[in-house]
Amino acid sequence: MRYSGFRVIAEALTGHKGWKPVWRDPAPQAEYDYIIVGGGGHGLATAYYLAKEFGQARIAVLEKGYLGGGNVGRNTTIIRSNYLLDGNEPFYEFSLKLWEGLEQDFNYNSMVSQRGIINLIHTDAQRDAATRRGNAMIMHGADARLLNRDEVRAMYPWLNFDNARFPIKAALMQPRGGTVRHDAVAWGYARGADQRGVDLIQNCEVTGMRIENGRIRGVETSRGFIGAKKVGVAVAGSSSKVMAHAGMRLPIESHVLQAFVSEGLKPLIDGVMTFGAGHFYVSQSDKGGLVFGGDIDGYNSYAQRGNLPVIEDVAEGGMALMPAIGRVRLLRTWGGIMDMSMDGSPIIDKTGIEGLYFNGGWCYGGFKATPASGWAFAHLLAKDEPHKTATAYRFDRFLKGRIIDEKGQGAQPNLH
Amino acid sequence: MIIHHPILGPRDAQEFVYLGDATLIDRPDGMTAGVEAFHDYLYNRDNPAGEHRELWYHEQGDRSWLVVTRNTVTHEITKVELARDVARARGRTK
Amino acid sequence: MASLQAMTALGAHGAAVVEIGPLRISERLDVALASVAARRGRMADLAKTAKAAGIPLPEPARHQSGEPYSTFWVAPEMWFVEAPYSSHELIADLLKTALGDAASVTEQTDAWVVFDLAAPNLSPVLERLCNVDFQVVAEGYATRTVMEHLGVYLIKRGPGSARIYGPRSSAESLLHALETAAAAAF
Amino acid sequence: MSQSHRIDAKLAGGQIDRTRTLRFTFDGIPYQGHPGDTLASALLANGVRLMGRSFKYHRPRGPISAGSEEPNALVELRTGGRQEPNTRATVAELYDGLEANSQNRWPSLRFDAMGINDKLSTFFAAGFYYKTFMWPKSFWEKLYEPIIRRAAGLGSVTREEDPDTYDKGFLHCDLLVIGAGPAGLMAALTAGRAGKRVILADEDFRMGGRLNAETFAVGDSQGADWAAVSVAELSAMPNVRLMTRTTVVGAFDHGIYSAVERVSDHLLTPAAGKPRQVLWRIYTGHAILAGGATERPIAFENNDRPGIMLAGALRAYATRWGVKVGERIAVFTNNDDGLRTALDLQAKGVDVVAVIDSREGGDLLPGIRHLRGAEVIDSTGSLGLKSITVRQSNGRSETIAVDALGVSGGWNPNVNIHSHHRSRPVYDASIAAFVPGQDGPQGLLVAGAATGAMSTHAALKTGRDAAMAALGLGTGPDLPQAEDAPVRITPLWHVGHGKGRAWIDQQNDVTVKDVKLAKQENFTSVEHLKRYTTLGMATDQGKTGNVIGLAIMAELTGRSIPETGTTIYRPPYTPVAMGTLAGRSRGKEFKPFRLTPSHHWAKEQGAVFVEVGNWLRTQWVPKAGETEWRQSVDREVLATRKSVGICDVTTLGKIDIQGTDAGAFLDRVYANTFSTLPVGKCRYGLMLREDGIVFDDGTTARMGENEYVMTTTTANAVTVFRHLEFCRQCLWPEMDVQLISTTEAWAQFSVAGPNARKLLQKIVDQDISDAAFPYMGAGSITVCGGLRARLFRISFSGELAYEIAVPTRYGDALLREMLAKGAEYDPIVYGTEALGVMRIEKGHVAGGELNGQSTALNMGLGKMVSKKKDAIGMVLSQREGLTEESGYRLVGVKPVNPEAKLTAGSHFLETGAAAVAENDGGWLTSKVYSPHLGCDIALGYLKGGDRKIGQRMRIVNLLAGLDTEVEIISPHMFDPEGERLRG
Repeated sequence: MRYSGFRVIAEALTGHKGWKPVWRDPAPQAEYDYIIVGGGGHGLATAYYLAKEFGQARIAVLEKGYLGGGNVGRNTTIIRSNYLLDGNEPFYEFSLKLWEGLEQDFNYNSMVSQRGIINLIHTDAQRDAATRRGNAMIMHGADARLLNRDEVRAMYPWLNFDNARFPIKAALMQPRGGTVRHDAVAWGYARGADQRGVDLIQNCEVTGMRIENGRIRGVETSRGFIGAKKVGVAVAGSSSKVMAHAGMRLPIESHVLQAFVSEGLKPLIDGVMTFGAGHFYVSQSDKGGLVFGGDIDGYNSYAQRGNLPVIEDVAEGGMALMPAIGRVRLLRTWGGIMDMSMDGSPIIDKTGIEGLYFNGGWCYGGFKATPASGWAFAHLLAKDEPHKTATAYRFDRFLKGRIIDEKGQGAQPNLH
Repeated sequence: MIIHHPILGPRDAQEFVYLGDATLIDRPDGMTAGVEAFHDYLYNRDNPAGEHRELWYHEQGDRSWLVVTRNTVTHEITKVELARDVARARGRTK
Repeated sequence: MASLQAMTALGAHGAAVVEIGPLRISERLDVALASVAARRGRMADLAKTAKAAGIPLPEPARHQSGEPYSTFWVAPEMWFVEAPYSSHELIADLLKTALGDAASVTEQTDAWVVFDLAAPNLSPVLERLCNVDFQVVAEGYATRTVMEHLGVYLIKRGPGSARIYGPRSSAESLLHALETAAAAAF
Repeated sequence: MSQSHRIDAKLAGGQIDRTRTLRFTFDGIPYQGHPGDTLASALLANGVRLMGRSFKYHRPRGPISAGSEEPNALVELRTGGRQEPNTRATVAELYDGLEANSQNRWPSLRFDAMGINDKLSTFFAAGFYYKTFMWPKSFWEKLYEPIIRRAAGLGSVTREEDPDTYDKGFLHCDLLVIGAGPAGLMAALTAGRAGKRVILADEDFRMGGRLNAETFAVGDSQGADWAAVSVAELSAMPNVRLMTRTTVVGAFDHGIYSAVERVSDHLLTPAAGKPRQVLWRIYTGHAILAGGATERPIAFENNDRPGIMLAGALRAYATRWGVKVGERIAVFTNNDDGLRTALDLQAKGVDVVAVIDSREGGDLLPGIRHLRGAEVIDSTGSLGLKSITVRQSNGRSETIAVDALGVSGGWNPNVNIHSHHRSRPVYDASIAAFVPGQDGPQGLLVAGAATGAMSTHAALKTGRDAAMAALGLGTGPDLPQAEDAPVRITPLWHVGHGKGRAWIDQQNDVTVKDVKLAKQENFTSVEHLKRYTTLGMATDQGKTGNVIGLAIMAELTGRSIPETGTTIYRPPYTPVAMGTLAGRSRGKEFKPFRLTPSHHWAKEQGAVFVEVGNWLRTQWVPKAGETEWRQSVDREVLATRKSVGICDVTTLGKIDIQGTDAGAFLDRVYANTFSTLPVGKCRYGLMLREDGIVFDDGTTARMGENEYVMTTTTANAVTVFRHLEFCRQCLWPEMDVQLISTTEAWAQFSVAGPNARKLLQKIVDQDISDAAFPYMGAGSITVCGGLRARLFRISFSGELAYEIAVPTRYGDALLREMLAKGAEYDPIVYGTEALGVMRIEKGHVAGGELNGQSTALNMGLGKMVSKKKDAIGMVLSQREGLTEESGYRLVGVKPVNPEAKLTAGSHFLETGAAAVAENDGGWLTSKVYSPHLGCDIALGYLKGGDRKIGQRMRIVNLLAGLDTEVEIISPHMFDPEGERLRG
């Protein structure tokens, strides 16, 4: 069924009787050509593009819980392509371009809203780094602007300009950055994949992998063995657990990242903003809540919850930047598990096991990467070749010293 | 979180800086081991969901490096040792 | 001995004294300080020479007073030794001579600003500043802790008496934190 | 008509002080109330039922509760910088002069233009926006979303800074008791009498919990009086801390809880020096959750009109506040507790016209019209309830005129805090509600109604028993006599009838229809239900609505309620002000300042300061007549190179390294060798991370056989020290090495320029001629007639230069002394800008080059990495990706046209090459104006740069539209042979 304004009106006038399920609940078949492990954003996008762009059939997505229950449903909804390094920027720009046509492509309004993102600058060194980055972005075909203090002030006059410990000096802006209604991304991809015959199988946890003479044969699940020619794993937050079924150790640590939303407020912040002198980034949802976050808690964790020090640290950053929100109330906090890679950049690659493919290590970057990650992973699965924007995301880059370290923090995941 | 420091007793985890898996103690010898050994040492992790031995530094305390055994699912801490003792026990010398 | 005039951590030429309600904050300029760390495997030797020189080496998290030397534990086999500045400005040299090659000694006097806190009950102000159960810990308890993002040493000298060693360069920020906490507490 | 709805004191005195009057305004209209009132109780006392509008349909709303679960009665409290949005009128404590305004309405609360949404509601079904607004593509940001954003949101935020302050603190106890109702009080009494350290916290401004809202007895006194006596006993115990107005909002690992104390919210403004609120981190041995239970409504059509309330709330307003919400009141219930409401109200002279009891059979209440097997199916009254339609057991409908209706669908235990570690509540059919499950937070017990034990006796008993269990007490106090009525309930979640809307989540306007649509579209998991319909995502977090929603979903899917499951509560329990979480870390106090020894001198001179981490460093020192910063910086550079300049370098990290293995240790942590360094000499050291990337650099001096002093960059002082401790304790524990930071113990100045030695010789007591103190010499000296000091002959500027250090307290005086004694050489003090100019002229790497992404090879320092020894980073620095000839190399850059300007961060391009990534040659890391070369100069990382010296290229800054022809030169742009610094 196709969604449209006319359909909404027609259904409204006939008591909404005609709306169909957005996806089926099929029973798993004995075998598929492709099994995608993980029914989060990346897994659903991979299945969608495999079916739509690469003409593949007999595809299943196995999700241990409910569709979109992973990080796609627990993030701060920001999209951007303001990366520095050659290994990253083409990929994230590809992703942003896919976002720009996504809703029309899968006929679901996920509220892709390009209201702009600014990274605030507080020191000359930050300005130099932003200049380097902004130029790299433009050279890769993205958009970037350097705003001076007055331009930032004109945008948000109520930020702390006059009593700041670390004064705002400028900002790097990407006008095409913005936010997306995160759940709707998962639902849109799920609906699109389902319509193209992909079996979306919920409450189906992968408990093992059947590997014979170095080749994948299928996966053991809580709903029995399911055969497959190729298996793609996209399970942010569980990468090490799932790949351990194939005997692999990964250059990844799992950490908890907390996110926060305030009570609903009349419009205050139009775009997305990141504080450059503390750990705080913020936007305002269409419902009116301030959606914000900061650093990961910093220790290995699979508990989808965080601790108080980071909550305080984020609030301190928020108040230092926006002294007017002292009486705005934090409504809810939650935690997502980030698979933090050793250089802060992701992996989309084959493995030592024929027919087994891996997609993970997204650190904070997972949500904005969803469309390109799905496309590039589908490309790798279908063609056994990396997509041209994802050639750097290899396992062996650590061995060869071709690390993609945007922050320059080295092999310490909790610093990326 | 609360870390029961072997010398100082219960201390708030806020006083500590986290490094990562305690296998970082097992640094290969640079004169004999090559790139592969160092690559595995520095980059690859078990990253278990469950018991994890990890390094914490008491920066706002007595500057001891500790090896903390903590469950990454429940955050329960079952053992805390001085990293120096662990390193010695693993035969690290000059 | 030197012709130069000393400046305090607060940028003055005399010790600061601040009173907020029942609390009295006194800056101390008359404390010489040095770190003493046992060389590896030389703890027994150090204990001997320290005893001979009348330098206490208290247990972890403890401060022990003496004449002229008082000491508090800062790290495994490492202590901070206090002495009167007037007589022990060269405290590091004096300790090196006294302790020989069993210890590594480093002057710390000017790395810190020292505030003595006095009030009938210090808990109401300290509970707003640091995660130390001041009411419960024993006299002579010495610990490193954090106050408003600053790493400090806190020594309990009595239910209403404490000494704080704070980073010298942040003396003004630390004093400000003590003052605002006191105003809120009392 | 002032307080027209206050019940006669003789019938219901309530816990208000009727002898005192408080004045307040709502939407500008003046009203009166009494101490002990909340804003809601005072407004109801004045006959005001309409207090807000709903989020989506802008339906007129009044309070449904008397507590923090309130979804409807949200107001903007206070004005100016203190204006706070979304404050619950039901918990806002009344004070004299209180100003409140309604929100999310225009032009007025009674007439709200957005009320049109209610008429169009059929078009606004759950998730409708996911299905439209997609064409034309560009209209989303331009048209649809701006309209949606303007309409959305609840209260509005001030743009002014919050004038109030906030504190944080730490508390410690053996037992934290959360909630001071009968269970909490009994737990606190048990622990307190046993001498344990107890903290008893309650969100209310009066302890007692439901006892304050009930009429039955505890022991031989009224429940509220028993509570008051118990509180009095507890307050006399030195080991017990009573915290009213304190909400425990979060449970964290290992017995740590966060609590918000509202110190001043019941005052017009906080007292001088006092915070508005305090965030307490409470460190507990054990905790007991005695948070009671929250009543839930029954969904029926138009069940959201002002005047329709939870039955227990009607009872609370009458008993605690002496307020009758209406003149003619009915009660709709599926359980016995609803009957208690009817009886209590009747006893207070309120006209209870009917009790609509959905349960068949059973006894009838005496003296009240008690309809069994009946249901309320609809209501009328746009701005306030006028009548209800009742369907009786015989199927006949009847309209009853009432202006207030109490609804009781049963009580939900407040499991919230118990779920903060993701423990799932379990369904207890006997009370038709979820109770705490297993694996709650370590050390947290639950007591009273929060466990589903709903009677007063059960509350007292479980409270005592929990305290005994938590603290391992053998005995506890005897329990006072109290009612022990069983829970009698027949679940009824919604009244199935007709086409109208029956509300589940009143704030977000989620109705039974929306749940049905979610089911129809296969959003059947509770998480999908929540996310698709927004059920439970409003400011009340679904405290009254969630269970109804999932019960209806269970009904629709044919699954049981346990199978359907529930979403879990997340912190905080109730919303927390951002200011409270930030505490004092705001404005200039966001981070502490670090001041250099020369700060006060520089301030006298009107120096300009710059933030370097937490340090404030002198950036330049303007002289009279200098109007533009470059004038000052150029002068400082020229004067230094011509004669002598002084710069405060105290911020560089200093680490004292001693022990018989100190030299060998340094060989391991530095890429180059230090064990061979003679005593009395210093050497430049390069420190790598294990991954082979440059970590830090600095000079390290050997002060004695077993004693070195290491300097680090300002930025890395802390991380280098941490790293050295890691190496010392974890990698090579058998080495004899001791470390201590001395960064702040010494005031250190760089003295640079041709006359540096001449000036210093006037300060230093001993001979520092080139012979006596050669290049790279280091040692302890004395100055000014005996003051201990340290001297290092090192240069960052390329000049003959020294760094001299004295005990910090003498730093200010030493600077003044050097300026005075050296006056004949016209010494100047230079700041970080001139420092940068001179180091870049000289080609020394610093911040821009030490970016955590560059190797020694990139910096042209590849030879410093010794392969003859095992040092951190040596092996991995040899990986192929880090050693390519075509990799980045440090180069110097100057514009072909000396007038042309360069910008750091610009990228290299070959002449004629298009500005696209494939042609990107690298970037400028640092740029300054060199007064000596008379043009901008820069350092940069250029691919294969070492082979491009002398070539011409372009550097482009696409952000500024700059495209400049430059010459690639050696990074050593000034005195490359280094004659000056050896002079």
